[in-house]
Amino acid sequence: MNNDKTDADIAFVRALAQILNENNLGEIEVEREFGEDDELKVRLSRSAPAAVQPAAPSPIVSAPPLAVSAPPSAPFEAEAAPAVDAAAVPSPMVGTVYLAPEPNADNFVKVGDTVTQGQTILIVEAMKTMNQIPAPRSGTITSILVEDGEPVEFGSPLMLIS
Amino acid sequence: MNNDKTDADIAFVRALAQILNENNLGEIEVEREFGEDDELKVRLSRSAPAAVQPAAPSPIVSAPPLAVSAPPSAPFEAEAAPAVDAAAVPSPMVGTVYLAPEPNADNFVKVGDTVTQGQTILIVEAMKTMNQIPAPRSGTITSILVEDGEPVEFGSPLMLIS
Amino acid sequence: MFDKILIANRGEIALRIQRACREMGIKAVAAHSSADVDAMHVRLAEESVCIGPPKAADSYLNIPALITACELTGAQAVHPGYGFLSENANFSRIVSEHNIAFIGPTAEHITMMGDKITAKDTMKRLGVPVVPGSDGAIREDDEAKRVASEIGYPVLVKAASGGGGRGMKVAETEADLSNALSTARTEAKAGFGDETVYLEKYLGKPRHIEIQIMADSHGNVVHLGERDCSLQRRHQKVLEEAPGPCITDAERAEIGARCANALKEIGYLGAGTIEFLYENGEFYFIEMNTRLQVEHPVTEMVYGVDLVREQIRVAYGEELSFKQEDLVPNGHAIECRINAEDPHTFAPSPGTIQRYHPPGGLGVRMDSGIYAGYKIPPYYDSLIGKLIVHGRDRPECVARLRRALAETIIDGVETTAPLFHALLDSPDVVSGDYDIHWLEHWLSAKLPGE
Amino acid sequence: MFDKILIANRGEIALRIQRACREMGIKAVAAHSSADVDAMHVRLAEESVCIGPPKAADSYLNIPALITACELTGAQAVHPGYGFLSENANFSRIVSEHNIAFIGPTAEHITMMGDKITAKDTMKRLGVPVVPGSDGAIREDDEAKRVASEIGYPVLVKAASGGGGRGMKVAETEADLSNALSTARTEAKAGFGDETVYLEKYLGKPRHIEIQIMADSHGNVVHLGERDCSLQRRHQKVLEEAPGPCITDAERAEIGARCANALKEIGYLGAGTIEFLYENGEFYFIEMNTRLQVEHPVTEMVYGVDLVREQIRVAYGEELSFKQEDLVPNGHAIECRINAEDPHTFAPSPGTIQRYHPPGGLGVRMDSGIYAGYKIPPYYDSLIGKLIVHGRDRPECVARLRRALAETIIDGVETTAPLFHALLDSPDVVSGDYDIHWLEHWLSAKLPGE
Repeated sequence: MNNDKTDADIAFVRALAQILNENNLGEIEVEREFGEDDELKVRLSRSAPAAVQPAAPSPIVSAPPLAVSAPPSAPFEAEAAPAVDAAAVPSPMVGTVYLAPEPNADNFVKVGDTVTQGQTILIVEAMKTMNQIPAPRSGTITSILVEDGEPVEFGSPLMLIS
Repeated sequence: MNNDKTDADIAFVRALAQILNENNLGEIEVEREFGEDDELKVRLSRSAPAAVQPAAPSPIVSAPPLAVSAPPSAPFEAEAAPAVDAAAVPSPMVGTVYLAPEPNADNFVKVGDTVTQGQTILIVEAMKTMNQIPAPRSGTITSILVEDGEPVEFGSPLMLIS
Repeated sequence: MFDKILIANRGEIALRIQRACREMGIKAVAAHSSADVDAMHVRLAEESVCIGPPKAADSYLNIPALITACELTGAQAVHPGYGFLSENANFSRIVSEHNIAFIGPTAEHITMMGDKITAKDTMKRLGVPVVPGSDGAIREDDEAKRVASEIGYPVLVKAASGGGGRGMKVAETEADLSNALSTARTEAKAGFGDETVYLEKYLGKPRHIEIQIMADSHGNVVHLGERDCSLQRRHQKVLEEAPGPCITDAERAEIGARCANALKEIGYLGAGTIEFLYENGEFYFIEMNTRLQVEHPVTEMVYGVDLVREQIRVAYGEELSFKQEDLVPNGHAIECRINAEDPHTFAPSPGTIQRYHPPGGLGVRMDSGIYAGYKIPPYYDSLIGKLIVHGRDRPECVARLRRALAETIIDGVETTAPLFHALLDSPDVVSGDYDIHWLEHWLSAKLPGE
Repeated sequence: MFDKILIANRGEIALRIQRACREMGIKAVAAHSSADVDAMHVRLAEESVCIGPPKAADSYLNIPALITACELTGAQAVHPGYGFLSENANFSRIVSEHNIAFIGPTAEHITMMGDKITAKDTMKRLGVPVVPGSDGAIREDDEAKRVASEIGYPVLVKAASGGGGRGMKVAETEADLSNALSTARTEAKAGFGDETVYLEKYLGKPRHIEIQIMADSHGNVVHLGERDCSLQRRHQKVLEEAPGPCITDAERAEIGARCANALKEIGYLGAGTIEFLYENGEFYFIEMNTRLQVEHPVTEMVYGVDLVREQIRVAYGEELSFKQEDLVPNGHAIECRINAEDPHTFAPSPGTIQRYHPPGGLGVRMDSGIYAGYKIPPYYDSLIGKLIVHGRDRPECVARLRRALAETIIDGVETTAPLFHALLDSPDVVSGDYDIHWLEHWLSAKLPGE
């Protein structure tokens, strides 16, 4: 495989996608062969002109006065997004984060620290119980995503360990 | 497999993913072969993953006992489909078709006849009024799609004139 | 009962009628234009007939095509819905002449109420209150004073040949009257070449209150209370509610009985609505609609009845399924007319519905013929749905309406749904304190640029 | 009133509770598992908290997580819905200990009614009818005859150690009794090594009738009549209706008052349902559910009240918004439970909803959290919607239900909607003539291959 070919293919597919959209088509199918007979088969279909976006509903598109689509400062919304990062350590429970073992003590870890698997990196308090959260793997703390005393949901990313 | 190849493939897939997203597609399918004949097959589709068919609703997909999706012998349903044929002469009104000027008389036209524009080809009766329907253009009657005494909707194809 | 009814209408009301037919075990024929092939009521129909091209004049207003469709399908009755041919006396007459039942009043009653002057005279004779005024032209100031003191101030001096506000002067008290008369005469003379003026009671901040009547052919005529439809824009109702926020039980009983008695006297049949202006506890007849109204669901919610079912029953010759004493209003209902229009400019917004998710749950009713993928044809009016909400009282109803609006999703076209969000933020709407001018004022205050 | 309530549930009931909160102006926190991020009530929520992974044991049953979520969000009350922790006395107690209001009864009452023997003894003591029988083992035939003639034939001879039908014999008349006793003893001896038997009233074709109770903390306890939930499959209710087709006004008043009095005596708080078997005009207590029921909407439709709103009111310490004399049943309501299941095999059918178009119009209510594009998670039960229909009487209700079902579109997964189409073609269902065994018999007759 050479790169020119790949680039050409990408350009070809991109052009098709543009045709698809500009003409409000539902489907384009192409079969091509550059060999002896230089074949090309094309199928265009409009079967899905009004392609309905299957995303979840957002109430009344034209920004209703009731702020439902954009939750008003819901305390947990912000953290949800980066949870996909593979380096992230997700919170194993809903609770309140403490970065140090006790008030005025040093934090368990700071950015740049090397941690070993099993080492406590912070505490999540739930129902007056202090749950020591261990590092799920060894590595270097590249980011601490929560602040001391901050509430976290189940699954919220706490730190990044590279 | 060598790494260049892998990287190139990754780049290729990444580019496809980008096209997919940028163009709001539901699917891209590519088959490629760089061998002898240098094949390529591409299929782009906008019918998003959970592609909602924008066709009109048919009640409860799993065949409800109440025959709603399949209207029970609705007298006008059958004729609706072929109306798209360019050769078709659509009925200009709802009514009852008569192929002959009066009972026991010969039909206005029969298949194979050559007609000239404006020549009466049949009658559509509505509210006791006999409406003579003229040929919209000159040509040959290739098909008569209605029977004498049959009800027709507005737009129902009556005959084909080639 | 009828075996088969032809629905000579489209949109949500065609679906509404079809639903009633289905629940009564009656086959319903959807008579539709070629633009409405994909309408929900056509797709759900056991039987449908394309009666003409998109243009209403050639389809929904095409009497020969509709009669032919009845004959071909064997429909024994026609329901005209609202709009289109529903108040066309000729249609009622022709339908009847073809031995098909017209689900509505006789041609005679449609004609009577279709003419504003005949309607007003008839109602006055039958004891329904009308706007009081001089019985004709006023020539002398003394005569004007006498009439004005009879009907009560403020009074309106109107040019007999006038229109559009010109030659109209308000006299708040007797002191203003001479001046108002002479100014009006001068303006009338200048504007229309005719200085004749007459007097009418002036209503500054009236509400639009209408009384729902149902009558059968056995002499039973009942009223189903009032609807307040004061929230209007360019004489189009936008939001309707029942009971009227300012109407007392005694007022309802009194005006309801007057209306029912009047229609009983003329032998009226079916559904009818008598519209009034209402101010300071007094009702003033405007006009009568001899058909089902768009806003009939608010009455249905409050009285727990199906008005379309009753229309069909009485058209067949059956008795109404309720008596006046059965009709006790329960709770409160509000209807929002959701139009495919820009909520700010009210420009029509036809197009394809991409997503549609109506609100659900307790006390919420959606009457709409749209669905995801439905293309709104550009040929007809822009009403695409009616959201009707019921609660045990007005505050509960308003809270539920807010909740239901917040759940509603209609994507792909602009709709007036956001207008109702905004209206429900207005203290006047929340308290029910509005008149027929309120909405126009509010809109112009909201959009000073318009 | 509460400022904020945490909803410790999912699916349609979470949305139901959220709707009530929104209409009351209360903020509702959606506590959800990571599998329910896209649930409608989570998306509509002003505030949401992910409390754990998909597995219910780690999320919806995770008491520490729920308490923590309350504390972090400042929720002053928890609504447990039905299922999950709704009848968990421990949860009620812990919630209360954290000074959070539990929207439901006290731990004491949950415990009392959670134990079948205690519940039965309590109800008997409080004057609620239970299945009559011998107070213990029956040794002599004479004793059996005496007891049997007291409770009335037919009677059931049951092995004390038995189960699953073995060691159970019916005696239709006194002539059968000796034989039934000896056969039961022999089977019991052979099957369980214990020939002890006892007697119970035999119910051959009972109906499942349940009484809805609401109680506040001011001593007001009312009943909202009955629901007939006899159409069951594997002890799961499938279709519920109110009023019960076979219950008279006098029966309703009598059993309703007994239930209300019983719960008043123990100082019960909130919503509760007392379930009975019903045969030949007699009620026999089965169990009490100390929570909101799935089928509560049929009661809401018939009585015109919002039971969730009342639950919240009384949990806050307010009085019920109605008295017994206000509660007059109006018309008829039926609920169909629409499950994401194969309508023939009842195998679960999770997946993605491709199209969703709920029915609309007069008298139709859909309680559902699904939407087009929603992926039904495979971790929880298969209920995806409840279609509730109201009519002025049972025939109108049935006709409307047929109409509404025919309009309903749920594509992408199999649902039990077609089952209801078929049920409404059954003369027994149409006439209301069924008992708790009817549906299983009908299903096995319909599918002899199963």
